[in-house]
Amino acid sequence: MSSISLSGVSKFWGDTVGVKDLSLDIKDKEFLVLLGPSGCGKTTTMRMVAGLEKPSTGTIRIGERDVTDLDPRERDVAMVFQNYSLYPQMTVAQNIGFPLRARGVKRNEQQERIHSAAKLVELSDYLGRKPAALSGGQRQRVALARAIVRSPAAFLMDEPLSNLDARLRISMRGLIKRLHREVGTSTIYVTHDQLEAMTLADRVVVMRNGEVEQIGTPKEIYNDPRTAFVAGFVGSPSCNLLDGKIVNGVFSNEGISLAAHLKPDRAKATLGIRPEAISLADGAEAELHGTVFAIEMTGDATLVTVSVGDQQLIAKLDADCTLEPAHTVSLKTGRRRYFFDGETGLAI
Amino acid sequence: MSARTTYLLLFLPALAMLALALYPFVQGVLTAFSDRKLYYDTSSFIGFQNFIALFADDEFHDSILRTLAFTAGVVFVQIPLGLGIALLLLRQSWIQPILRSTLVLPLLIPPVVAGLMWKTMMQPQSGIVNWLLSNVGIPPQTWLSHVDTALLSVILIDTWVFTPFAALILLAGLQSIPPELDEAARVDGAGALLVFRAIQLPWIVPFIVLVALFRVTDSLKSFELFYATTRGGPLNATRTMHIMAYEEAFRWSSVGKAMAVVFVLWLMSYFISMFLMTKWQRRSGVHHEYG
Amino acid sequence: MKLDHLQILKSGSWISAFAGAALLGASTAAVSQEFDWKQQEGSSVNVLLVSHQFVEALKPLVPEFEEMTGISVSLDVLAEQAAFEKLLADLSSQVGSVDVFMTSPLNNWQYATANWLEPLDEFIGDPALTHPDYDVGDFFQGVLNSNRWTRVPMQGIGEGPLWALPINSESYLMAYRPSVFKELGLEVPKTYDELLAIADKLDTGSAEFGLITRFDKYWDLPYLTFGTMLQSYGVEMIDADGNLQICSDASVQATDDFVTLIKTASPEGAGAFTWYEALQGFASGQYALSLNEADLFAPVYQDAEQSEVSDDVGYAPTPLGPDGTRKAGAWIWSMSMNAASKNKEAAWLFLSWVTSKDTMIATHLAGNMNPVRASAWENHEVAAMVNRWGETPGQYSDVTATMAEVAAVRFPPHPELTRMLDRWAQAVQEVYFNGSDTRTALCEAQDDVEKMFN
Amino acid sequence: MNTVKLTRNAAHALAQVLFIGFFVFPIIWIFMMSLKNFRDIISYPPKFLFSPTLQNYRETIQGAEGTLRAGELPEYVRFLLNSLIISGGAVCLAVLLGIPAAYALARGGLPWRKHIAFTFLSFRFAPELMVILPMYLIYTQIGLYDTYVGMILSHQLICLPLVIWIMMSFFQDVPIEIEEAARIDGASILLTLRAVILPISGPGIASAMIIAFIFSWNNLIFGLVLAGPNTRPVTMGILQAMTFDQIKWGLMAAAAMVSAVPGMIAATYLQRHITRGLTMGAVR
Repeated sequence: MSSISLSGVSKFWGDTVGVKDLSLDIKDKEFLVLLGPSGCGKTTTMRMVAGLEKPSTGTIRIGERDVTDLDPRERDVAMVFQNYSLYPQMTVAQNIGFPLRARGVKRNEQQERIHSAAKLVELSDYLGRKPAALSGGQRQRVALARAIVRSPAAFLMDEPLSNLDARLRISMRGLIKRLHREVGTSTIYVTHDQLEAMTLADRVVVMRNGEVEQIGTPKEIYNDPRTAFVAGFVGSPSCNLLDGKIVNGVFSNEGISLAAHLKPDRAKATLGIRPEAISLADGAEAELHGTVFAIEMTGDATLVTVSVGDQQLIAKLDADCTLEPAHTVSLKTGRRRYFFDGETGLAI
Repeated sequence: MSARTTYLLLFLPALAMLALALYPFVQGVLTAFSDRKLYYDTSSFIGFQNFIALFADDEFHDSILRTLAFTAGVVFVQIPLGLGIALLLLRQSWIQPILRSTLVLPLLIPPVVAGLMWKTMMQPQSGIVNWLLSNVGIPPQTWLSHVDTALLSVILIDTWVFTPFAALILLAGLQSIPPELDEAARVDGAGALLVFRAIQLPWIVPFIVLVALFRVTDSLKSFELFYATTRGGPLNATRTMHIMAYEEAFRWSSVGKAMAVVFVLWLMSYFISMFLMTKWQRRSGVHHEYG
Repeated sequence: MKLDHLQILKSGSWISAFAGAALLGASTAAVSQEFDWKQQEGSSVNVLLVSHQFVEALKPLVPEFEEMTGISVSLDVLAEQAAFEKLLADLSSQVGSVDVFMTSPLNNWQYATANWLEPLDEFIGDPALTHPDYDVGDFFQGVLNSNRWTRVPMQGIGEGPLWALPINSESYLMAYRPSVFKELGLEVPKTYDELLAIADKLDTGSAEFGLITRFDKYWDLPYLTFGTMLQSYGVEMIDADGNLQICSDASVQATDDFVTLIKTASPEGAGAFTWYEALQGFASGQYALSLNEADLFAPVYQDAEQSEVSDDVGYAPTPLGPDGTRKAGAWIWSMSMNAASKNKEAAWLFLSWVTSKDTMIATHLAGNMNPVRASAWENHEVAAMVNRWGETPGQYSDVTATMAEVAAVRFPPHPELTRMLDRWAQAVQEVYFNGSDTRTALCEAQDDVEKMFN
Repeated sequence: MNTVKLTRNAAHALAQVLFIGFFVFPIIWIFMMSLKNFRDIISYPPKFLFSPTLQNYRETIQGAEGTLRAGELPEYVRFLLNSLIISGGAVCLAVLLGIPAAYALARGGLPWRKHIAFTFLSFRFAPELMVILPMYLIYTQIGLYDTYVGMILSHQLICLPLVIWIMMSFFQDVPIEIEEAARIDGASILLTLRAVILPISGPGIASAMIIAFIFSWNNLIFGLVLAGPNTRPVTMGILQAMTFDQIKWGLMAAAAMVSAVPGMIAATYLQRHITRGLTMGAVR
């Protein structure tokens, strides 16, 4: 078990940029999630850590060792793939035991470790089966067991849950969380699902176009997005982003006028408001004015889409809200609102 | 040991094999530039003279044309026929497994033997083929023994020997079509003909090119069937390039000239198959969206 | 009565074809009493043979030789074409993996030019290596001497070193179906004119087709079957003055007549008939006449197991030419020794054993037709076997005897001869298939052949 | 509607009859020939009814009477064994050399990959005549002539390109992630190949082997020139039915029938693989 550090790592394929000048430290026993939309470079980053891709520049260390030029098998990391990547011709036990076999572990020690790994992922009854005879969730558990069986320096997980259905995903999430707590190995986890990131991570790295947007605990990422992109990507429903300008400490646009205390003037600015921070207002409290565009019931709340000027925003209101489309509404925002520079996207 | 080194090491034995094959190959090419006659001890380098003489020789032009005509005939008969057979075998029925195992049989008769057997079956006066035809009222044909029909007859024999090969590849191609594609088309109301034209045919284009690649290269250098049936005759009606080279070398001991002929033949094969290869690689892109 | 053959054969034109035949009998006289067959014990000999009745006859005898000499013999038997291809590969590589092989004068002119053949005279002359009973004078000298050549192109045949020893000979004759001729009320033709006159009637009886003959695109045509016709028309490839005769008037006449015959009396496809079609066609009973075919097809025709005509076949000499002459081609199967052989003494022991009187007779009795040794013809068992053949007893024997008188190799020794004759054959095929003008086609061939001499 | 269906079924039936007629009849005819004596074979009109004889098979397998030497295997049996050794050995060697090479070509990221692969394939279409005489010379000089080793080596010209080409396609079809998983699991390239890739491509290997075997088995020219009496393969054995003046059709047919047996067994047993192998892995 050890820390992992990337410094100045880039990956190019010709003119295409995969990852640009990335520096990152994963502490020992930390669960780090790389979060971002597809093509943001998160998977590439992880593959470079695994050794499946060679960085164009920069160095990668695992513990004290510089592993930049090492083969995957010399790096002592374990990886769980999105599509499981089980060996189809081997039984579950053989699949789990393969890393041990590759390292020349003694036969009876292999058996012992296979059984304890299988027990951890609750697969003890399936050891004799071939992968083709397993369900998706079971296959993913085999892949997990294959990763933990040899106590590697780090776990790498590449969207391991994305092929599972919603319910299974939740229970597997719990399993992964529990495994990490029990085994305590440093883990890099790649996902595009912000909820997975928020629930699993010690720290989240939000990436975009091959660069880091923000690194922080889930709380920091949610509460203090460093950029408009992060604000928009994290949270569900996602954060409303409204265009406008700041003049004399007031953010305004058609139908919008609200105080932006102490913020400098900007000809172009973006306002971020989380839907859950919006509530109905009347009179002087009102900061936004618009008409109801659409209404969706989710059971515990009502999502109301409101047209404000030529923009739209979503408000998460009480379940017993009685609004109808085409009603005019006035809204107020709580304190959880963010201002971003309209050009750079950075928080002001 | 780095991955690159490992791969190179894996590659080495086959490379050694290649070198082993390369030596006689290079010897052969060198001979093409000499005036070597087997029954003289000495031979000298004469540059491109063999080639110049060949290209000035009408018989060589004819043999190139014959070789190409044979190859074209083989490809244009065997691919549609093989495709037809593959479609026939695709249909589910009780007889299908039987048909499919009989399809392999011609591949198991060595071509040289198949050639001899067909020659006797096609014998105009005593062969079974003309006898069978006469029973259904078709007049006897001259088959291999007349200048007008000999090349066509060899193509026919080649078709018997190698169409199964084409049909098996094309059958595999048809079977590789994802069923949902076919089903979707049928749900959309497409008839068998439209399914074939719009779904099956485009899908198996890479397979067709693959068959063409194999059949073209093998037909260009086809030797054993000619050797067993006509040896280039009657007259010069089936004298392909490989047969011409064979006559020069083994009948007349003019190895230099023979090697020049096969060298030209090899170049033709090389460039034609290179052309087909690039076609194949481009066309197989079709599959990637499903891959 | 069988002695007649012997004399005719011995004094026949085999000899006259090759002037200056040298007799070698003298050397065999002075010989030590005890010949040591075991002198090469432990060595081995590789023999390359053409699949032929001779080989079938020889095979069972080989163990005797091995036992007698302690030499192990490896027989490699291949189909004719394959054997010559293989032989060429081996001889040209000069590594000597074949020690002894079957060949013919025509092939040997190429091999001798290349120094691939071992001259045999010294072996024959060495009493330590040749058994006293060998008696080289017992061979028909014309046949034997066709294997001598000085290696100067175009001349010197019958002179110079001996490159091979003959094992059998082949000439040409006509085979016919007596019942068909009787039915049609026709006489078996004695001249090509007579044959031409009845050509269109031959297929009007119970025979489906008129005549069959070998007619493919290679040198065999002007050398063997059609060659026999050409020579009876007075055509030889090169005349006494050394001029090519390929498109002489006589040659044009012979070619025209030949093509007319085929077009009239042979079925379509005749232009591609090899020995295989010729033998099989006549044996199947579909033809009235087989023209200028090999005399050693008779054993097949006579065998009821193999032939539909075993009780309905007669033999006649090949037709006479326009001025009443008859000449015929000849094929002489012989055996030679590879100059690159590493076991020449052992090879010679085998070669001399195969061509010895006793072995030759044993092979003839087992079906090796047309002896080349006088002693074999004198053997009564051999004579009795062939005497039964034909429409009337003795017919086959008489015909072969007649043909032996006129059979000869009448071609100039030259390494490129196969290519020249192939070119000639092509011209005849052009006349048949393309209807080319005979003289033009032949003269073009002659021009091409002329160039090959240089 | 019904008539349409009827016509279509009739068309299919007709197509099947033609198919059988063209592809199967010659085989049946050859088989019948193998049961006839020479006279029945050459007789015209052709005989469909005749009293069958096993003489041709007897002679094929035991050799002509009186030619069998004591303690020696009959000739044709030796040819069969020779071919089994040569073709079997050639295929095994080709697989042994070809699989690592194909794997390196498929996954090694070697520069000029496509060109190297194409060069290998190009040996398939080199006319045999081009190499056969130089090869004979070399073989006789270094003592490979008429040896099993020499024959097996020469058959690499047939087998190796086929094996490499087919196997390459199969290896490319194995999902790359499985291989990556193995590498991360700590397996060396060799272990990955042996324990992961080869078992997955088992059917591909089988079909490559069968196809290479059939092509090797049917080859004539190498056997004609490079094999001597000790290693003569079965194709040359079948041709021994050709004498200088006649072809012993019955013997040839019987020999051809016997020689097809090993291929028939292999092909029937592994027919699914043959189909897949012929497509060189293009079937996904």
